[in-house]
Amino acid sequence: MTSAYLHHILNPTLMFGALGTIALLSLVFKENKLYRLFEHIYLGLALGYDVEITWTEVLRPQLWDPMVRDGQWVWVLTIPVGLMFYGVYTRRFEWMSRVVFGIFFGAAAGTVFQDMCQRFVPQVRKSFKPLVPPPSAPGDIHSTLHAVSYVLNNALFITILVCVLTYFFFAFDIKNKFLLLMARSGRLVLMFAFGALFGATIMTRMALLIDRMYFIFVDWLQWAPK
Amino acid sequence: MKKFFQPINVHEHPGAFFAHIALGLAVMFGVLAVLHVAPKQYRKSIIAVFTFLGGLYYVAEFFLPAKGGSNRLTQYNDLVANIFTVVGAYAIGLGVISLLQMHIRKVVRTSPGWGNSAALVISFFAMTTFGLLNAYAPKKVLLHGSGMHVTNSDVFNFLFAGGIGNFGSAIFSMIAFFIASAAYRAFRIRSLESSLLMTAALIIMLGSVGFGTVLTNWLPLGDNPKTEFWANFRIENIAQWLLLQVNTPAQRGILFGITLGELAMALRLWLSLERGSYFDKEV
Amino acid sequence: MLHANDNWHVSGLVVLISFIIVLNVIIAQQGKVPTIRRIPGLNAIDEAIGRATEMGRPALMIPGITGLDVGTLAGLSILGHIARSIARFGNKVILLSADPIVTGVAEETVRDAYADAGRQDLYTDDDVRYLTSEQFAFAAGAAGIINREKPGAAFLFGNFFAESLIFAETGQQIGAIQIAGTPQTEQIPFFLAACDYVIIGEEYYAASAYITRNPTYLGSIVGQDISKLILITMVLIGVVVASIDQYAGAHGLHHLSINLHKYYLDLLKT
Amino acid sequence: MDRSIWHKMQSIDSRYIYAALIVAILIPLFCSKLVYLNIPSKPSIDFYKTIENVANTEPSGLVIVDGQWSSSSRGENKWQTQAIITHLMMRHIHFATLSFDTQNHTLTKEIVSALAAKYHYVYGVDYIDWGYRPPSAFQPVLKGIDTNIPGTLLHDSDGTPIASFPIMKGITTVKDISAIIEISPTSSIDTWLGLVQGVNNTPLLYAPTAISAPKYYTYLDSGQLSGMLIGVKGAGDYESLIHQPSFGTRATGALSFVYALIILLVIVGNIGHLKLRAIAKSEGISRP
Repeated sequence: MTSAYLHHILNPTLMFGALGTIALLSLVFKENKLYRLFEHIYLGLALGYDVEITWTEVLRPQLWDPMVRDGQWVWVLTIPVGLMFYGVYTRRFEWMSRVVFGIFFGAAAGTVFQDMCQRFVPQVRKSFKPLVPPPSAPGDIHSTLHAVSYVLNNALFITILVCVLTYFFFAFDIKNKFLLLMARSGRLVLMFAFGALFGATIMTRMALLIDRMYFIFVDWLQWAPK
Repeated sequence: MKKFFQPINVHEHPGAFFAHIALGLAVMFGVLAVLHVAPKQYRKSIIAVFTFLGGLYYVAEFFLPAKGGSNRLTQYNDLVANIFTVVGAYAIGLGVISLLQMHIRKVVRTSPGWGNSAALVISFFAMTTFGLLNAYAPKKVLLHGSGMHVTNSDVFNFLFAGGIGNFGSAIFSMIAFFIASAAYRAFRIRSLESSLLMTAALIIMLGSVGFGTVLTNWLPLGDNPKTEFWANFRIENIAQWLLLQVNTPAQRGILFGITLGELAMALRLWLSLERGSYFDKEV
Repeated sequence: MLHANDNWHVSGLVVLISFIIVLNVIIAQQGKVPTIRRIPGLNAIDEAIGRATEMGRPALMIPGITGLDVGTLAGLSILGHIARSIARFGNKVILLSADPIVTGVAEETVRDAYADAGRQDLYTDDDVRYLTSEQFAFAAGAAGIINREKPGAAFLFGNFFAESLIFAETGQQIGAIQIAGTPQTEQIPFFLAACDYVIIGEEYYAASAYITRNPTYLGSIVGQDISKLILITMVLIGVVVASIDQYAGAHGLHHLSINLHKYYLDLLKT
Repeated sequence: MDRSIWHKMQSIDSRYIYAALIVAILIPLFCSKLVYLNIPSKPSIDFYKTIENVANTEPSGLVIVDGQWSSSSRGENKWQTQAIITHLMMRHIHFATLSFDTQNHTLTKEIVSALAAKYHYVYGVDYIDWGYRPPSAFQPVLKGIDTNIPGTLLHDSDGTPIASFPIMKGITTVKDISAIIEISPTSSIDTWLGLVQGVNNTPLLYAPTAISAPKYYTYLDSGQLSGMLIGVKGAGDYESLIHQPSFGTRATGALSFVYALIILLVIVGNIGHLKLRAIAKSEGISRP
C-alpha cells in the first residue's frame, strides 16, 4: 500500500462518512454495537443541526436582527407566547399550552379553503373526459383504432374513478348488488394501482444503494475500477 | 397607539428601547395572567376562541374580494407567516429537552448504553457549537502547524458533509434492502388482492429495466405508422399504459376522498367541533 | 387561485361542501347518530394490543414525521384512542415524534389516555420521545429503538414519506403486529407489503369515527359521503357534456360548443 | 419431496436476500467489462436524436442545462448529467449550465470541469456557468429568459458579466436557444413547460428520477417534451447511444441483476407457497 493511498483512505471526512455508512447499513443484518454508536452520533448531529438552523435561519434573521438592527422591538412580544408551549411541563400551566397549540391548529386548518380550491377542484374539472372520439387526423391509417382506444381509455378512466369513490362510501348502507360489486372492484383496482406504484419506486431506491456501494468501493477504497 | 409600536434604534435610544420592551412584556404577561385567573369553566371557550382566531386570518384573506391578486389583508401574509415561524421555533426546546433529559440521565446514572448516550450528547454540542461558529466566523483558524490548517468551516463540513450528508444517504439507501425483502414476502398468490399487487408490480418492473424490455424487443418500436399498432404490446408501453390509465384514476379517486376527509377535519378543528381524548378533557 | 373571487364557482363549491359537512356534524351532535360500514384493519387494534401485552412487550406509535398539520392531527387523534386501549390493558407505550410541537401535543394526549384509564402509574416522561426532525436521522433512531425495545404491536398513523418502509420492515422483522395508515398515498404500497393491516385513503380520516362511534365524527362522515356523491354527479354530467361538446366540435356546431363551455365545462376553470 | 424444502422456499431469511442483493450490485461494479442486455427506450432515443439534430443543423447554437438535483438523487441524476454533458462535448455543442440548488451548483461544476479538460472545452467560448440562483427566483428567472437573457442573469458564477463572453454573442432571448435540458428530481419541468417551452417551441428535454417520470409521458405524446431520460436506466441508455460506457451502464447492469434477483425470489416464494398449500389441501388441513 502506498502512502498516497493510505492518505486517501484516512482522509477524516471521507473515512467518517464511509465508516458511518457501513455501520448504519449493517443494521439490515443485525442490530449491533457499531450501529448503535453511529445511530446516536447521527441523532446528536441532526438535533444539533436543528438547533443551529433554528437560530441561523429563523430566529436570527426574523427575530434578533429585526429587533437589534432595525429596532423592531415588538418582536419581543412573541416570547411570552412561545413560553406557553412549556406549560406542558407543569400541571398548573398545562392548559396554557393548549391555547397556543389551538392557535396552531387553527392556522393549519385555516389554509384548507385555498388548498381545496387550488389543488382539488381542478382535478374534478380534469375528469370531464369525453366518450366521443375527436375528429381523426388527416392521413391517419389507423383512425378507427385510435378512435376506439380513445373512447375505451376514457371510459376505463371514468369507471375506475367512480368505482374507487364508491369504495370510499362509509355511511350509506349499500345493499344494491351492482353497487357492492363496484365498491369491491374499486378496492381491487386500488391494489393493482398500488402494485404499479411499488414497481415504479424500485429503480429510484436501488439507484441510491448502487451509488452508496460506488461511494465505498470506488470513491473510498478504490477497489473497483473507476 | 400606533406610535408606541414604531421601531426604536437600540444604539441611539437604548433607554426607550428597553423601556418599551419591559412595558410590552409586562402587558403580555398581564394578559396571560388574566387568562390564567379567569374561572376554570371559561378555559375551554378561551381555547376555542384562540383556535378560531388562529385560522381566521387565512380564511378572511382568502375570501375577501381581491383586485389584481391582493386585498386589504394580503400585505400582511409575510408578517403572519413570520410570526408563526418565530413562535413555532420557540418549541424547539420541547424536543431538545425531551431528548437530552433522557440521555443525560442515562450518562449520569451510567445505566446500560450510557456510552452511546454520551456520544449523542457530545455530537449534539459539537454540531451546535461548530454550526454557530461556522455561521459567525467560518474562516477562523482552529488548528495550525505541521501541515495542518483547520478552520471552523472545516470542522462544520466534517460534521455536516462527512456526517449528516453521508449518514442520511446511507439510511435512505437502506430502503433498497427492505424493498427487496418486502417484495419477496408480499408478492404471493395468496389472495386476489395480493396477486393483483404482484402482477402490476412485476409488469412495471419488467418494463423499466434492460432484460425486461429485451423480452418484447422483437416487436416494432412504433416509429412507422404501419407497425405502430404492434408497438403498444411492448412491455414498456404496457407498463406506461398501466401507470397512466389505471394508476391515475385510482389515485384521483383516493385524492377526492382524502381531501374531503382533510377538509372535514380542518373544519372540526377550526370551529372546535372536534371531540376525542385530547379535545374533550376538562382543563 | 389566490383568492375566492378569482372564481366564485370554485370557492362556492368548496363553501357548499364545507356547509354540508358542518351541518351533518351538528345534526349528529343533536342526537341523530348514523352508522358506518366496517373498516378492515381497525378491528384488529385490540387484538394487537392484547397480544403485545401477553408477550410482555410495549406498543409503538409514530404519528408521522411532519409538523402539526391536519394529517398529523388526525393521526394523533387515532393514536389517542389506541393509547386508551393500551392503558386499559395495562401495557406501556413508546411514541416517537419528529416535531417539537407534535411532541408536546402527543405528550398530553398519551398522559391523558393513561389518566382516563386510571393508570397514571404506568406513564413516564420517557414514553413520548422526540428524536429529531431530520427525516433519515429520525428513521435511524426509530429503527434502532424498534430493534432494541422489540414492541409487540406497532401503530403508524401520520404523514410518512420514503422512510415508511424502514419502520414497517424493521417492525415486521422483530415480529410486531403492525397497523398503519397515511394520507400520503405513495407510501401505501409499502405499508401493504410490510404491515398486517393497512387502512387506505379516506379510511384514514374515517378511522376515529369507526373506533369511537362518536356522533361528531360519524356526522362528519355522512357529510363527506354526500359531498362525494355531489362530486360523482358533477363528473358524470361533465362526461356527458364533454362528449356532446366533442361531437359538436367535429360537426361544426360551434355555437353549441361555446355554450357548453360557458355554462358547464369552464365554470370551474381557474 | 420433503415438506421442509417448500417451507424454506417460502420463508427465506431476509439476511440471505440482503447478501444476494449486495452481490448482485457488486458484480457489475467490479467487472466493468461485462456486456449487458439493454435496449434504449424510445424516450431515450428521442432525447439523443434531438441533441444530434442540434449538432447537425445549428452547430453554433446554445443549449441550456438546468440542474435541480442534490446528493439525495445523485444515484440517478448525476450519471444522467455526465452522459448528457459528454454528448454535448463530443458533438462540440455550446452550452450554459444553471442551478437552482446550492449543492447542485457544486456537483454539476465538478462533472463539467472534469469533462472540459478531456474535450478541450474553453470556458466562455464553448461553455459557460450561469451559476446558482435561489429556488425562490425560479419563476422570475424563467420569465426573464423568455425576453432578455443577459439582462436577467447578469453575471456568471464568478461575477463576470455574461454578455462579455464570446459564447453569448447573439444570444438575447429564448428564440436564440437551440434546446433546453432539465435534470431534476422535482416537478420543476412544469415551470419550464408553462413559462418557456411554448414561447418559441424550443425543444425541451427532461431527465427525471424513475419515480417522477410516469407523470410526464403525456407531454411526450403531445410533443411538448422532445425526449426523456428515465432514471439510471436512462443514463445507461444514453451511454450506449453515444458509445461511452461509464457508470450508468454498470448501474443499469446492476439494476438488471437486482430486478432479476427480486423476480426470482418472488417466483421461488410462490412455488413454496403454492406447493405447501397443495400439500395441506391433500392432507385435509386448512391453509398452512
